[in-house]
Amino acid sequence: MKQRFSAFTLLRNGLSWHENWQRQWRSPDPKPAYDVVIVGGGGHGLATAYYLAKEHGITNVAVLEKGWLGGGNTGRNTTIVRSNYLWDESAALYEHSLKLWEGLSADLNYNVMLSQRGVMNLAHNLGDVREAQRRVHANRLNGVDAEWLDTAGVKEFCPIINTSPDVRYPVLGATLQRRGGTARHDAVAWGYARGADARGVDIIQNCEVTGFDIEGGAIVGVQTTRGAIRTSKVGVVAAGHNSVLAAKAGIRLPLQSHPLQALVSEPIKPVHDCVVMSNTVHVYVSQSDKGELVMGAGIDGYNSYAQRGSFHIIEHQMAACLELFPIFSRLRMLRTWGGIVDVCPDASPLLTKTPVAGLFINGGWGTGGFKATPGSGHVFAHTIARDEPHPLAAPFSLDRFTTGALIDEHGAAAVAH
Amino acid sequence: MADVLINPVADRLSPLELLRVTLAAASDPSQVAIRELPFLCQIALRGSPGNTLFMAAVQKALGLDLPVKAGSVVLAGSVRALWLGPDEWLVVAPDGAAPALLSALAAALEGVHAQAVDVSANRTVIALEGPRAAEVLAKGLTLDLHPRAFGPGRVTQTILARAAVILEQTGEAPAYRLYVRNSFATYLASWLMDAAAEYRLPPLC
Amino acid sequence: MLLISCPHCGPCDETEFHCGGEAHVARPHDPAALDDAAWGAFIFMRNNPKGQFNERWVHAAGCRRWFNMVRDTVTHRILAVYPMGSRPPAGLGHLGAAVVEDAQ
Amino acid sequence: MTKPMGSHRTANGGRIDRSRPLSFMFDGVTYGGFAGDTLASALLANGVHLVGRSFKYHRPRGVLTAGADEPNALVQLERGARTEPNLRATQVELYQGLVATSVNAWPSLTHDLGAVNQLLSRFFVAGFYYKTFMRPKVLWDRVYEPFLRRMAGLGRAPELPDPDIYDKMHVHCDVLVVGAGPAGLAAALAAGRTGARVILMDEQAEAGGSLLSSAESLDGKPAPDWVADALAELASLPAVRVLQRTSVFGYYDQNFLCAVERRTDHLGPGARPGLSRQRLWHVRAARVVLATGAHERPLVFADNDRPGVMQASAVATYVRRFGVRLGSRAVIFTTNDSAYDAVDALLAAGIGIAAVVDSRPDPGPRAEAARAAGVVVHAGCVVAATHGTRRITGVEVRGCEGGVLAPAGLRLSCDLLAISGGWSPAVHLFSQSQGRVRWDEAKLCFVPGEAAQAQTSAGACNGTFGLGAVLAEGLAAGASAAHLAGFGDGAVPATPAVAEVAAAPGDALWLVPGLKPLGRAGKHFVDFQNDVTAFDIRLAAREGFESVEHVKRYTTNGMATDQGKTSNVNGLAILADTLGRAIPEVGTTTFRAPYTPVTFGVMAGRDLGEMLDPVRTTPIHAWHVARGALFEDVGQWKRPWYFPLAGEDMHAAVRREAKAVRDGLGVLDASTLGKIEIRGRDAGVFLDRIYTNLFSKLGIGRCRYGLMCKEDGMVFDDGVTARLGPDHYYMTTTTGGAARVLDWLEDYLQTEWPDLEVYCTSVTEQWSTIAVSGPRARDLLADLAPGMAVDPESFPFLSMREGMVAGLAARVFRISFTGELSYEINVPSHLGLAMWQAVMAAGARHGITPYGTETMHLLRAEKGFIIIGQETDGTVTPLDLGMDWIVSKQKDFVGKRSLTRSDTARADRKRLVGLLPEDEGEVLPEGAQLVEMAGGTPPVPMLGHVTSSYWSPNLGRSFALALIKGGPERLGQIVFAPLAGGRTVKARIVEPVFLDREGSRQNG
Ligand SMILES: Cc1cc2nc3c(=O)[nH]c(=O)nc-3n(C[C@H](O)[C@H](O)[C@H](O)COP(=O)(O)OP(=O)(O)OC[C@H]3O[C@@H](n4cnc5c(N)ncnc54)[C@H](O)[C@@H]3O)c2cc1C
Ligand SMILES: NC(=O)c1ccc[n+]([C@@H]2O[C@H](COP(=O)([O-])OP(=O)(O)OC[C@H]3O[C@@H](n4cnc5c(N)ncnc54)[C@H](O)[C@@H]3O)[C@@H](O)[C@H]2O)c1
Ligand SMILES: Cc1cc2nc3c(=O)[nH]c(=O)nc-3n(C[C@H](O)[C@H](O)[C@H](O)COP(=O)(O)O)c2cc1C
Ligand SMILES: [Zn+2]
Repeated sequence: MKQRFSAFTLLRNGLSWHENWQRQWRSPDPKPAYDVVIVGGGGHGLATAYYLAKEHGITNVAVLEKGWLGGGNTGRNTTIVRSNYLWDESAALYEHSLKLWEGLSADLNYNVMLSQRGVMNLAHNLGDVREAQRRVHANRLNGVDAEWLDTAGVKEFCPIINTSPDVRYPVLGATLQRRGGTARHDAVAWGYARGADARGVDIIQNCEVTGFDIEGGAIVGVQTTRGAIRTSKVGVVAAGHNSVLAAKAGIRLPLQSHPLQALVSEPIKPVHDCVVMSNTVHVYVSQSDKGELVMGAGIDGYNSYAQRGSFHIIEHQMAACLELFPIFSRLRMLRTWGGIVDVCPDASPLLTKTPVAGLFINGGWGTGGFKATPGSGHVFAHTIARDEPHPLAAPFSLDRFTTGALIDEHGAAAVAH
Repeated sequence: MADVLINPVADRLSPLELLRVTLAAASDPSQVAIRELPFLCQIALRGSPGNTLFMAAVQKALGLDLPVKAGSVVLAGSVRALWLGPDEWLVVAPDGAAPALLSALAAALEGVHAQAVDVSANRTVIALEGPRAAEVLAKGLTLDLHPRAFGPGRVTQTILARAAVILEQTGEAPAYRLYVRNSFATYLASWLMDAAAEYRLPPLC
Repeated sequence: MLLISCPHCGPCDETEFHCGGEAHVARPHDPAALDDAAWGAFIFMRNNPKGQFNERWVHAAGCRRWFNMVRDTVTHRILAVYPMGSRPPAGLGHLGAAVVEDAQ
Repeated sequence: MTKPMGSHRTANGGRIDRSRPLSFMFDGVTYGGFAGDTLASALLANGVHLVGRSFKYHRPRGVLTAGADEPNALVQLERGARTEPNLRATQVELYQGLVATSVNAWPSLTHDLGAVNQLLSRFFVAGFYYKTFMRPKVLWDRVYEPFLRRMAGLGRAPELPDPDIYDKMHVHCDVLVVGAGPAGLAAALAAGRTGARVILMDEQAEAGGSLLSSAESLDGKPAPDWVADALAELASLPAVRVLQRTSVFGYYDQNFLCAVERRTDHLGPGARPGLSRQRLWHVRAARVVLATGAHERPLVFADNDRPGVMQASAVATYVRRFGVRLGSRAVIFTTNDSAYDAVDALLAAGIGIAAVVDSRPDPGPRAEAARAAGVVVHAGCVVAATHGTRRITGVEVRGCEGGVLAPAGLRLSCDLLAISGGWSPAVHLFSQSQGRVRWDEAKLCFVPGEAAQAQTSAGACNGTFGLGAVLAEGLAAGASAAHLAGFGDGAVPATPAVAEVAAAPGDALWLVPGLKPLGRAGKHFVDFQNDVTAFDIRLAAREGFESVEHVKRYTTNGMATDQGKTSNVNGLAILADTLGRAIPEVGTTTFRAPYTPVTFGVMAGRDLGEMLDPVRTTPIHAWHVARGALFEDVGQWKRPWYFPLAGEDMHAAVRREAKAVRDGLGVLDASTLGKIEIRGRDAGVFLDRIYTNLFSKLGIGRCRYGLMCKEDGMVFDDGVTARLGPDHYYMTTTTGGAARVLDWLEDYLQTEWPDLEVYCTSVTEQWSTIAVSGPRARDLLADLAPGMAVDPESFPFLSMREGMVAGLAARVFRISFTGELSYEINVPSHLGLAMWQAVMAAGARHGITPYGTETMHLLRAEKGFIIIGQETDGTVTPLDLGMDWIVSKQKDFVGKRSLTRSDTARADRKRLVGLLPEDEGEVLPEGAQLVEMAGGTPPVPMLGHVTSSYWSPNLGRSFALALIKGGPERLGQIVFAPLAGGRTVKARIVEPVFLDREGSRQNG
């Protein structure tokens, strides 16, 4: 039985000089065979394993991570959580996720620091306003909380925004999702890892999957840097690297991998108590609980597997940011980094079975999959366990690129988030 | 109702006419000077340099051999041809030259795969001159303007600050011409004045 | 910030260019002859290799010409620049499965 | 309160200018210093050692370093709009009137309430917050999180916009040398002498690096004199440029480096109005020489963070370079030779030395020399504990063998403790360039491995520490870099003569045992700023955080504003030890830009306000402004939105304008439309492939409306194209689509169909386009163009004529976006305003009314004409728009194949229809979603949404366009639009043409 975390255990352990804390997860050697192998120890992969064990009773599961768990995009995103997507299919999936977020700390017994401080998406021209209102209306009918704020409302919600009409792109209003906010990225990975581990899942780090064993069109195992593992079900959840892996199974995916950069400022006392995003001027910014301003930049135009991008992207984004937040000018950038996001042509994810029986893929979350972590893991676990798509996952299958039933969320993804 | 008649020369307004005085005030020939060269004749010319018919026709119409070396300019009298791309040039001549040059080109290019379009009103030209001119440009230009890399007789299409421009060096001093689309001209002129402003301050100790 | 050698203009900053994705993906001659899957693959499926990638770029702010390039997507090193309509230099890059045939 | 000026100075010496006294204020107290001081040196010279409080525990902290690696001495500089948080006092140059305050202390630095955290520190271990505050959620939301947030951060953001300006500069060079210490100066000299373009950048106020505080001599000259000579020579080389106060912070692909130059900060706030305060340099270098030096590592022992504990090299620097008497009695604790430099400096300054505590049992010749000078050296000993609160008062010295303390030792009192745990080469930029570092077991540090770019490391940043070797390496690096860039023959100049000191190897002492088990008494700080202790690292490892990256994130080691310059190596060594692994196996965390923090302002540069993005205007703009137009942003363009008369709101203005067009005459500035000249034998074929409909058969002088799709079959742009000659077309595009469409045409021509003989040239701005529209448009044109036959037979709808209009050669297109009789008059844009004025003058008697985009949108919607980006959103096909008539069955075109995909061919796709709200006064909001039945609980199935919606003065009612599932099959049905506040609007689905279905107005 896992040690429980609480104020009380913290106190007790403090009194015993913290010598009795257990490992949060084991570090087992891979077994020769598992019922399910999850490739990729990011939030989505770990959540998938957690829900496989918790909801479907499948505990003979390995999560194989080529590096350190949570070191992919889970550990390098700007942590924005929201569910106000335009199309029904997306709204249903992301709202499912947000509901899970709301109970996640308690469920995992791990404080993922969900902070529902509200997410505003600014509108700067008449086209933005039209799109924003369309989204608000759609969100409401889909049961997603959404409000439209006029300029004065924006100023009230976020007093440090420059709402002067005389700026290059004045703020004409914003959509607001009050239930949106941020969460502590690392804690999500660690919390799921601990929860999955407690239910018997083997989390195996420094174990790269290098190939798949396929017989008669069905998966029978995976090749890894730590040897072969037999299994009849594999879930590939390797953000950024899904096409590389799929190619090893002979499957082509409609994904392109790009660098997406983010940065933090030096920590300052709280000044910015919500999340602000803007498509037009291309900014998204929040302030973490430690005090850094966390900002995202745009996606670099070229394909890359290096977790870094070009500096001009950041310069561009910063100009836009200062236009909105003039008081940030004398603050300083502390660190920049990049992640590799794989992007689908319609800016919606893949949650899909594949032509190879037993091989499932969860990817293409592009610039916005952190918020989907619980929901994605939840429906993907279902899809793997039952060998049929969860109803919420069904629209996100691979064959939409054949039929044309795309779920075009470019509006939602025009700015990374 | 023929009483509304426009004079096609006198009634023209160049994109930076309204900024003429401001530009002059912001200029200091001992540092950097900025002024508009309005209404230059400009002709966009497309054709294949490998097509001898085309090259010959242009030679006949303009009296010059089009530059085929990337980034070079060929001058013949008052006409200059700027290399913009491997099959693309900008022919520049004094105000008023367009009709004659265009009809000469049209005649010579008859039956040749080519395109000659009057773009005299598509862009305006900003002259930037003075010892600090290159430094002003370096504030917004990723290209190397060092004499080893650029110089008189060289031209390039590029981005200056946030505007697309054709940049031609016309003099050693240095002197440059910036060909910029009309709608970006005010932005670019303001940007240049801003970039040049510090050279009018007393030098930094 | 990449430094890209335009085959015409020479080395210029990345900001002057625009990346057009995978190279050598020719538009099918007779789209009507393709089934939905093959057509879908033509529009949406692109190679996405980790390592050498044959890609198209255009010198958008310069001479406006398209060209091909082999670039390593891990190191960002540029290994070759070659004209539209020609094959990559021997031993460089690998052409994706979507390549129906060369464009020209 | 005023304190006497710098009572803690040496009698003379140092590089401060004692003839230029300055006064400054710290935490409300006024002190004195000298030109040449940093804020840190000036504070120390006033005996101020307590300068800040740590992040988590609010421990009192003093100055630890003399440079960029400072973790403790962070201050808030200045007040008001120019205030700036978290500056390192070690890098702030003193100026007259400087005002600084300490950060993270309340109510004051000496009495800080946050210090209660120290009492709870036993519970506030790494990651404690992940383990608690989970339930109930409301407490987290309302109490815990707000509390944690209040504890957050160090300094404060300004509350006002920044009054200063920032700018950027781009430079190219053959050799960029980063760092102007001995290695960098040598490299710049060697490269500069070849005539290569050399740039030397250094972050300090003056060049020289460690030589500025060195007692060594070069070629018989004191080090600072050698520096002065080197600078003089560099100044004489015309192709060499030296930039001081310039920190290179980022190393990107293909030798692109970024640096920030602080141009005026040292002069004080607002000293140079008009001049940029900081400048961002973009450097593209053929070759790079990194000569960034090394950072001295602190030692990790119990309570190693007391004010008065300082890096040994910083001690030497403050004493020699700044003439500061740091204390009266010093202890030096070291594992290596370099601290003996501090011993020499202290001796020379006459500062008492209680002892040197050297962990090495056999410390070697430098220790012998110190002993010979009368200094007590405790070999094989460590500092096991310290005393003092706001300043160190003493240390416990113990013998230490094999990691075990001797049971007894001695207590030394002191007010200064100089520490040295060895050196970490500043490999930051090297790592950013994608080079891999490797662990050097002899030197006990990470050194650069093979270079990944055209780059060389030289000097201390390369793990080379002896001055002679550093100089030799710098000279070689400079000569070779120049040579590889095409300058010089690569010959290496002779190395200046320096006295070599015999060196003994250093000791690998990563964690000094304390008097009690780790964590039970005293804190062994690893990361001073983030209060990460050795105990935290052990705890993290115990909890399964074994990767160095996990440990970083769980403990926050190395994540503070100094990015772990002093803590990373100690942290990973302690982790390695805990896990029983070798240091290289554990590895480093990733080095990232920036090397030191960079102001946001300088990254934005001048791209602010109006210069954030160019404002594009038409040649007629000034007229619109004078006429009181309001403008709409369309891409970068400012288009007149509407022209209100006095007292009119938008609705009133639009009603008036819209009536005027339908009943009389309106005029619109349509100059922003994209325009492309297309020429060549295959122009028609090309257009057939690009447009959904046929253009090769278009008659000369005729125009046709066309739609373009992307290959996915979704509508991409639209516009009218005219045929001007057999091989000559003129295409118009949407305003926003102009550049996009031209690029796209070029893409197809160059890459897909290079065999087609077609050239395209943009003429968007060559032409000003003035659209006159309304029943009286023909009269107007007749007035303006007496020579032009304007009767319907001579000049029918969808044709174009070239002719004289108001005395100008013009192209006139008879096309219509309003559904009225309309002409678009095109003249060269220099004459656009003149033509506009002529049209206004001639139109006066027809009651001509200028109208803006809002009226244009209304009028076209009455006719059911679409707008790209409003009726379409990238998911709409021509068929969805009901434009089957424009989709050719005969030919292929881009996107055609996609239209028959199973989903794209579905009958119940969302398709364009009209809507008439039941209440004729009710204007549906654009974007409103439509449902089949009012009410219902979410998720409510949606049929579609309103794309355009207006109140029409011409129809005398409201109407809308909408995309509705299976729309055309639902004509006549009622749909509901549920709105905010629970209101629902009822509307009937109708055909999407509301006016003049036959087109007699536009065609007539
Ligand atoms: C800068 C940035 C900002 C972002 N901001 C937001 C935001 O604000 N909100 C939001 O919702 N989303 C955001 N995102 C997107 C979000 O981070 C991702 O969509 C999400 O984290 C993906 O989670 P994941 O678990 O699928 O992927 P990851 O966390 O990347 O996990 C995939 C794992 O697979 C592993 N792997 C890869 N190949 C192999 C192999 N062969 N064998 C074994 N393991 C392998 C990787 O090492 C990695 O750990 C952002 C992304 C970036 C880069
Ligand atoms: N005895 C020892 O163990 C020991 C250890 C370290 C250094 N040293 C001595 O220190 C000297 C090393 O010389 P060096 O030239 O290698 O280093 P240095 O420290 O003398 O000079 C480095 C210079 O680079 C600058 N710099 C660092 N990063 C920068 C950046 N990102 N941008 C701009 N400037 C930057 C620093 O401000 C400094 O001026 C030698 O004299 C050597 O003997 C001795
Ligand atoms: C939300 C968030 C906040 C962060 N805050 C900090 C910070 O305060 N200090 C810091 O050094 N890095 C911070 N980082 C960045 C990490 O140090 C690191 O750069 C990032 O996880 C990517 O990993 P990498 O740089 O090791 O590749 C933060 C990252 C995220 C996603
Ligand atoms: Zn080019």
